[in-house]
This record gives sequence, C-alpha cells and structure tokens, in this order.
Amino acid sequence: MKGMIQGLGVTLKTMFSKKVTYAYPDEPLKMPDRFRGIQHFDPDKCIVCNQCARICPTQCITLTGKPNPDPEKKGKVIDTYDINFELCILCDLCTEVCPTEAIVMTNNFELAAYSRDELFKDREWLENNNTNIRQDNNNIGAPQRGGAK
Amino acid sequence: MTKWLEQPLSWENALFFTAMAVVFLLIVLLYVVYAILFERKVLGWMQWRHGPNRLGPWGMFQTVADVLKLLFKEDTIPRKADRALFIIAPALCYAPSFAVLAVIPYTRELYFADLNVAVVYYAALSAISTIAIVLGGWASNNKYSLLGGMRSGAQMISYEVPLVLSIVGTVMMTGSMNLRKIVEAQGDWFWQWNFLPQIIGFGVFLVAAVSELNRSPFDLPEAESELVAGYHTEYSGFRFAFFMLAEYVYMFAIAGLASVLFLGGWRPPAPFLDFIPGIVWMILKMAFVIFFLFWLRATMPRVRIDQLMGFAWKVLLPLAILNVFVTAVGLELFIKG
Amino acid sequence: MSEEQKREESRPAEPEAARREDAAEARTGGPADARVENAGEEKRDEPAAEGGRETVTAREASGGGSAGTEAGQPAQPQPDAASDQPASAAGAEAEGKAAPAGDGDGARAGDGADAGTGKSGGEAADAGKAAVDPEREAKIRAAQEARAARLAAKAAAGAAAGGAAAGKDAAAAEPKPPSPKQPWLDEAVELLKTEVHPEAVEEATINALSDDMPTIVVKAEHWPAAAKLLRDHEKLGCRYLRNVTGVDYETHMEVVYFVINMETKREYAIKIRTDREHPSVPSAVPVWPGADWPEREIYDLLGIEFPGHPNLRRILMPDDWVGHPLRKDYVPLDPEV
Amino acid sequence: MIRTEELLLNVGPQHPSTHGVLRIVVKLDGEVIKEATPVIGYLHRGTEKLAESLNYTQIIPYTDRMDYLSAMTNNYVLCYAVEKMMGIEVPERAQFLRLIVMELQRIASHLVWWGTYLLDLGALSPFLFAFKDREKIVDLFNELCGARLTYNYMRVGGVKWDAPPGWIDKVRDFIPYMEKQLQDYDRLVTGNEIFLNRVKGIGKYDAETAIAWGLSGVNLRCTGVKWDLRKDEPYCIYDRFEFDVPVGKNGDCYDRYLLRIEEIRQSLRILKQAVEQFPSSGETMGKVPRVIRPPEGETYVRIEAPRGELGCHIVSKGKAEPYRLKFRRPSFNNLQMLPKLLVGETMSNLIAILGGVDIVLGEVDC
Repeated sequence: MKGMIQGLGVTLKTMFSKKVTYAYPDEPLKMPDRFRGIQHFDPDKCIVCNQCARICPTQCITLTGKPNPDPEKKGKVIDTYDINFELCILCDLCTEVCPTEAIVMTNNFELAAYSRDELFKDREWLENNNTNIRQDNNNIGAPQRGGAK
Repeated sequence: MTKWLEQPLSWENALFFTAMAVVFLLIVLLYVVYAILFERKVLGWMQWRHGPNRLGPWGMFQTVADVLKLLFKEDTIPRKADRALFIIAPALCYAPSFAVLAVIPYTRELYFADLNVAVVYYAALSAISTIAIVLGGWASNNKYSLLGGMRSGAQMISYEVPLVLSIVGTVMMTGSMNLRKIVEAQGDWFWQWNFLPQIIGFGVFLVAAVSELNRSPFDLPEAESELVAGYHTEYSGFRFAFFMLAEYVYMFAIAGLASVLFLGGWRPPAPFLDFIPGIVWMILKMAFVIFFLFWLRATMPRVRIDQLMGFAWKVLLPLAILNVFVTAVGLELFIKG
Repeated sequence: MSEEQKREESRPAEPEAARREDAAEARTGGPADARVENAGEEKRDEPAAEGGRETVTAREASGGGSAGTEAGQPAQPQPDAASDQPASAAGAEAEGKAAPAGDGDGARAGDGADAGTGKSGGEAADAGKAAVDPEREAKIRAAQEARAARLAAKAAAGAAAGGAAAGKDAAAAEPKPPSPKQPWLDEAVELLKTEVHPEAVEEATINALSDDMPTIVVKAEHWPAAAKLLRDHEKLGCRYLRNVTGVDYETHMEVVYFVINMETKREYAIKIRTDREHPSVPSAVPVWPGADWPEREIYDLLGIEFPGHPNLRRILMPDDWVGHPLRKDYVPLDPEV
Repeated sequence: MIRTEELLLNVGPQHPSTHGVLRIVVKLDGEVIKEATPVIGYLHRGTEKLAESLNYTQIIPYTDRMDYLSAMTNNYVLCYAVEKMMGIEVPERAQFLRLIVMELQRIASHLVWWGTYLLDLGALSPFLFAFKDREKIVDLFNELCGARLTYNYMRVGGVKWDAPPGWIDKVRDFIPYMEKQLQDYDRLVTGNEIFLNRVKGIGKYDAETAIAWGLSGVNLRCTGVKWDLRKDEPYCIYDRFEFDVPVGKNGDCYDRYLLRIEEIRQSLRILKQAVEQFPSSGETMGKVPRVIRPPEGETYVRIEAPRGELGCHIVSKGKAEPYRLKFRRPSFNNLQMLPKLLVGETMSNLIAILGGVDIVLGEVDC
C-alpha cells in the first residue's frame, strides 16, 4: 500500500508544478544554431563541382552547370539545382563537402506539403529560403580542409 | 419534492415529473461533458502538460467538439456482426446508468424517488450494464472484443458482491436502506460521518466501485495495450459515445452513493457551516470522489486478470464480511450496552 | 586543384551523347557476371585515379580487373603502362555496359554513375571523351604513368605504414612479435586435429586487423563435431556464440562464426567455406541454440542452406520472395532504386 | 461435450505495445498462450545491401536509422571498426566527446524504454515523465550536432562538431537534475504493489539458457552473468572511469527493470567523471586520408549498446565501399528467445515480457 500512496504523492506534486510543454504552433520553436533544417542555396558561390551530388547518400541532389556567360572568366556557373525533399534525410553531408559553402543549412524545418511535387525544391526556391541561416557550417569535408574528394 | 411525491398521481404532476427528469438529464449530460474535459485536464496537469486548451478558453468546448464529431462520424456495423444485438448493446448499457440516478438524495428535499430499498435497486440496475457490455463484445464478431467482453463480465460480477457487502455495514448502523435516512443518521461533525466507523467498508467500497466502473487499475476490458480496445473496438460514431456516456454517468452515480453513504451527503462538515446550502456540500464531496478516480487513473498500472479475480474473492470479500462482523460487535457493545 | 577540376568538369556536357549511343550498341549479353561486376568496379576506380588523386589500391584493382584474376587474391605489383591501353579500352566498354539498367551488382555501381553519385559519373564521361579525342589521350596516359611510378614507390614503403599491410599477413606477422593469442590458436588447431579429424582445419591465421582474432577455417563436413568440441572442451569452453556472418566472395561463399569463452575471454572466428552453386553449411543450432535466427537470416539473404536447422524459413523477406538479395549477382526487382 | 478451439490471434504489426512493426502470431487457448511465432521483416530496409555501394561517410546516416533510439552507439560501432582496420588514432577530445554522447544516449534510450514499458503495463503518467527528461538530453544533442534523433555526428577518425561554448556545463547541470528525477521515478513506480506483482517472477530464465541463446546486455546480466563489454572488452576510453556493472539474481522482468534503472545511475556516474576530466582544448578529428579505404581483410568489433552487444563485421577489399558489412544487432538475438518464454503465459504477461526484453524493430529488421 505504501508504494501506491507514494506514487499518488508524486502525481499530486506534479499537478501543482510548472508545466514543461511549449505552445509550438502559436510561438515558433527557436532552434539552436547548428540545427539541420532545409538547405539554403547561394548560386553565385557555387562552382558546380558536383561534390554535393556525389556525397549525398540518397542521391537527391541533381544539378546542371553551363559555361560561364562572360567570356574572360573560366569555369562554370550553376544553371539548375534542385533537391528532392522526398528523399533528402537532412544529413548535412552536402554542406560538409561544399568547398565554397554555397549550400548551407537553415534552422527552419517546416516541410509539410499537400502534394509530392511541392517537395521538389528548385534553385530559386532554395535561394530565397534565406531566413535564420546557420552561421557555423564546419564543412570539414571540403577539399581545402582535407575532406574526401 | 416531498410534497409532490405524496400527492396522488394526476396529469399535471406527472407532467411536472417528466419536466424535472428532462432537466436532470440535461444537467447530467452537462456534467458528463465537463467531467470528460476535467479528467483530461487533471491527467494533463499530473503529467507536466496542460491538457486540452485549444478549443475555447481552457479547452471548454473540447468535449462538445468531440461529441459533435461522434455525431457526424459514420457508425459502421461490421458485416458479419449480429446486427440486432450490436444496436441494442449501447442503449442497454446507458439506460440503467441514468435510471440509477433517481434514487440518490442530493439535498434534504431534492430527490427523485424515496425508495426504502435504494441500495438493492442500485445493485440490480448496474448488473444490466454488465450484460450490455458482454453483449457488445460478442455482437461485434471480433476476437479482441470477445476477449474484452468475457473479461468485463467476469470482473463486474466478481466485484458486485464486495460492493454490496461493504454497504451492509452502513445499513446496519442506520437501520434502514433508505438513503435519505442514512444521511440523516450521520452526525453534524465530519468525524461523526459513516466513513470513520466504517473505514474498512469505505475502503472496500471504493476499490470495488473503481473496478465496477472498469476504471484505472482494473480497466481490463478496454486494456488498450493488450486487447487494442476491448469490447468497443468495433463501435464507432454515436454508439461508441453511448458507452463513454454510460461510464461517466456511472461515475456520477458512484460518487453520489459514496458521498451519501460514507461522507454525510448534504451535511456540512461542521454545524456552524450550515448557512451554505446542502447542494454545495454534496457537489463538493462528489467532485472529490471523482477527482480521486482521475488521480488513480494517472498513477496506477493495470492489474492482471487473474490477480483481479483473486483480489476480489480472496481479499475484498473477506474484508467486507469482517466489516459486517465488526459493525455488529460494535453496535452490540456501544449502542445497545 | 580546382582549375584541374574545372578542366575535367568542362567535358561532361558533350560526351553525354557519346555515352548514350555507346550504351545502345554495347548492350551485349555481358560475359560472366563477375567480369561485368569487376569491370564496373574497376571503372569506378580507374577514373578515381585519373581524377588526379593518387590512391594505393586503384592501380591494383584496375590491373586485377583487366587481367581477370581472382578478385579475392591480392593483386601483386602492377603491370607497367602497357596494361594501361587495355585498361582504358576496357574502361570505355565497361562504362558503356554500366549504363544498361538491371545488370547485376555492376548495375548498382552503374546506377551510381548514372544518377550522378557523380564522382565516377563525371570521370566515366571523361573516359568516354578520351576515346573520342586522341590528343587528350596522350596527356592522360602521361599522368597515369607518373602516378604508377609514384604508386610503386609508395607500395614498397607501404608495409611499415601498417595501414597498407593489406592481405599479406604472413609477411607482416614476422617482423612483429608473434601475437599473444598465437598459443590459443595453436592449441585449438591441435585439439581440432586430434579430436575431430586430421584435416578438419584448412587454414589457421591471426587476423591482425581485428585485435589478433585467431581465425580457423574448418571443413564443412567436420563442422558439427568441431562445434561441439569448441563448446564442451574444458580448455576451449566457448559457450557464447556472439555473431554469425555470411559473406559472398563471388568465387565462394563463407559463413563466419564468432565464439567466445566468457571466463577466459578466449575468442575464435571459425570460417566455413562452400561453393556458390548450392552452398550448404551444417547448422550450429544443435550446439548453440542462439544460431537459430542468424542462420535463418543468412539463408534468407544469401541462400546458404543449413541442414540440421529446426525450421529454415525466410525471416526478413516475404515468404514468396524470389532470389537472395545480398548475393553479388542478385538482380534487384526495380533497378532505379 | 463442449468443443473448445484454439484462437489464433495476431498481435501486431500495428499494435500499441509491440515497440514497432513486430507481429506475433499467438495460438490462444482461452487466455493461455499455447504457441507464439514472431514474424519480423516489416521494417527491413536492406541497409547491408545499400552499404555495399556507399562509401563509409555515406553509411553513417544509415546507421542512425538502425536502432533509432540509440543512434550514437550505431555511429560509433561503424567508425570504431574502420578506425581499427586503418589504425587511425582518435584524438583525446574526440574520445571524450564520443563517450559523453554515448552515455547520454544510453540514458535517453533507457528513459524511452522505461516510459513505454510502464505504458504497456497501463500506467499513463510515467511515459510523460520519461519524455520530459529525455527532452533535456535531446536538446543537448540538438545543440551539439543539429539533430534530435538521427545525429550523423561521428566520422571515421573523430567527431564532426566540437562542443559549443557552455555545452559541457549544461551536461554538468543535467546530472544532479536527473538523479533527482530518478528518485521521483522510484517513488512513482518501483514501490507500486500493482506494478510489482505484474512484473515479479514473469519471463524467468537462467544463466545457462541466456548464454546458450546468445542474449546480451541487460537480458544477460539479469541472470547473474557479469558480462559488460565496457568492462570486459574496454573500448573508447571506458577503462579510465570506474563504474560498476549491476547484475541481477533471478532473471525475471523485475530484475531487468531494476538493472536498467541502475544502469542509468551508473551512466550518470561515468558522465560526472567524464565531465570533470574533459580536456579543455584539442583536436576533434584525427589524421584521416582523403578517401577512407580500409586495407583488405575483415574485422569484427563490438560495443555495449543500451540493448546489448552491438557488433560490426566489415569485410573490405581495399576499396572505398565495404565489400560486406554485417551488424550484430542485439535486439535481433534477444528476440529469438521470446517464443520459448511465452509458452504458457497469459496475454498481459506477453506484453510485460515483450516490454522487458526491450527490442527496437528498426534494429531487429536492419
């Protein structure tokens, strides 16, 4: 009988103590800086090195580059860049290997959609998903920081 | 109500009684709506969270929304179910629970029937609900509900006995089975109420009542983790609401009985407090008993079926009989001697 | 580094067309699967070498691939640049073959190339380009020769680095002091020879990569007796079977049992080899009941029969599944996964 | 004569208390179970087949999803195997971070087990208590590596993220907080008589059967066998901390319950020492070659995951992808003993025993 009464005591004590739940839909949830949310893409930094597409475990990044429009500059400029968020597992490997931090994680995570094709985010959508971008990207995988080719 | 009851039956006082019954039904439905909300809020508070608070201020319209939802939901009848029994079961379960409320005296004058066999009346009617639950379990032609129905049948029957036996002590003390007389026989000060001399009876009554309601430590029939949902697995829509309604109205009845039999009904805990009308005290005591049921539900794990049975016959029954014996000896020594 | 990358990247657009029509006419039935699979892999590495990063094993793998030697047998020092010609030719043809869907594990690698796991994809296009653009080829071959030279030097120095000890256990073990677990190994081999059967043991080595785990290769038909001995002999007493793994080495299948004696922490890895056509290893369930499900999993995923197993059924795959997924030559149901 | 038939009942795969998509076909005679055959494979994602065409950094996110309640230990076992094959030296600070993170993960995993086990037995509140405290650990992980469940935190040769400023102090304050909560748990549940006779003497087996069936973790230690890989085959830097391995006596559900609660206390003890000796500065990534290519050969490493001995057997052909990658999953081996335990038990005992064994279906099906 003693155990039961102790148990009742604990629940009664909890009844009067401060609640721990937060009202998520009303107040937006503040995530720590390193939180891996939906990616933000900055096309001018991208050198079309294909690293992110190569490292992605679920192969959900598809990108195509085109030769640089103004003649004197060498190299390529990104043309289309889309991530298929049906497959993306937000594992942050793409931002890890990107040498120029063109692809960066943001802190917002609302990805609910009514139809599957809304989950194909194209370049321009990723570009203006620029709210609360992550500061510290720590791309240890990037070539200049000894990352894997 | 006394003078209305003494008059010979005539058209207008029959009409008056039906009106009173309808008003009382609405009050009880209102009670059920806010008891469900109160239970979910209390459970929430006891689990570090707020409970429903999105519909209306503090979630007031939550249960109203649930009831409306159940109204609009399509209540399906499984194809191979026994249609007639499937339809009757919820009604058969709800009707006795409302009939039982007539016999409980809420204040000195406010009561609906002044039976001198009130206790037996209660026991008889609540047995009909047991049959309805077993019927529901069998009729929905689903393994899980069959198991749930069997279990609840066995549980109800084996807990009916200690429930009634625990009341015998009080009845012996007051010498009558009429609930109004039992309340009047209790003293003015709260320690003169029946629960102190009848402490064993009160304990056995509470445990048996919790099991009679199929609630927390004894909620075998709708043990979610084992039988998915017990006897009302196949019920949906308003038929399911009937089963829920029956459970909460029985809780109302048990709370009423407990406060009348053991906690001094409408009597104030101390004589100088009697300027507050009796109905307030009655409501307070019933609220306390109902809160205790919620409190148990938040804390206790479920008892296993064989332990449940063993507990009824091997522990509660002997205790109840012991209580009767002790009361008899007590009466003999103190009152008569 | 990045400008070279640009150079290499600038070419993928044009060869796209070249590669597609390659794929069409190169859709041969494909010689022995192993060949395709080897070529697929070898293609993956050859471009990796070309990508300007020197890697230890890339040369070995491509040398091994084109010479069609045992994949398992560690490739000896590489043939000189002469083999380069067939390698790049094989590269082009293989890369063509990699494009067709649904062609064995190679396809898996090929899909990798197509769907732009990129690295090999980018290089594959590059190799295709070399076939079309002769003056580029000279520059690539020069780069490869330089790399081969550097590689040979590195391989020679490799032994000391430990990491590159690769398969040559025996050579590496001499310079190091005989590992502390050597006596355990000899003792077990001794016991197996005397108690079970003179040639029960095919091979006995110390696996340097896994904390000098004594590894014994036992013949399949002596395995039940050896298992009983391992468990019951008071010196060995390995009563705890910790893991059972099935490995498909393309030339043969292998089941590895890891057993340990908890008190003396004496641990063995027992390997049993069977051929690929109808692989069968006597079950260890009579000795260690714990082998029941792991063996069923190996049967389900690799198709190795376990005579003596109480109920050998599929465990992970649906019962009507065709084929064994973990085999190297397994044709996946829908290739574009 | 009344002819009674046996009732064939499907417990699962969609069932509130099978901890995932496990289906048990139970042959019932009344309430007593005659025969139970578990059916698994509903969550089989073919991780081992996928791993054969991914390089090692890409496999790590897949290991998170194997035992989704203790992703850190899965990450660790893969990195540990590759590091052992390539002989990579993991720097001091990374070792400490890995140890702290794994012990926090063990506490979080035991909390989830505690909450759901009590929910199976009918008590509603403990589940919320457990998740309230687990939320604190998950927030710590969220600050450290950016995710709440699938962390993808460890890399071959070290860890990806260094501890943010103030993180270690948060871990330090978590320890006394958790100890206080454990007293609440004991008062709420451990003494409760209804809980005791629901759990005492149920699902009993002795040390001999446990060893023969290859059980590991708490399921093995509850029978009195003192076998904890953190002590018997020390890995990471476990040998620097002293903690004791709780061992049960009579191998029933109640012993398993007590052991897991005791293990939470021991983990807190380790954490306390680890936070004290935490190096103030240092590298978090060891010297790792550009492309990770373990030398040809095979290795089998094993660690003590919250559910038992988690092993990783890699066969490598010297390429960037493993030739064959096999995980020895503790829940898979612990589950195969279930049919033996269930014969003759009642339905509610089935739920109590299944909860006591603490399996996670993501790991069983892998």
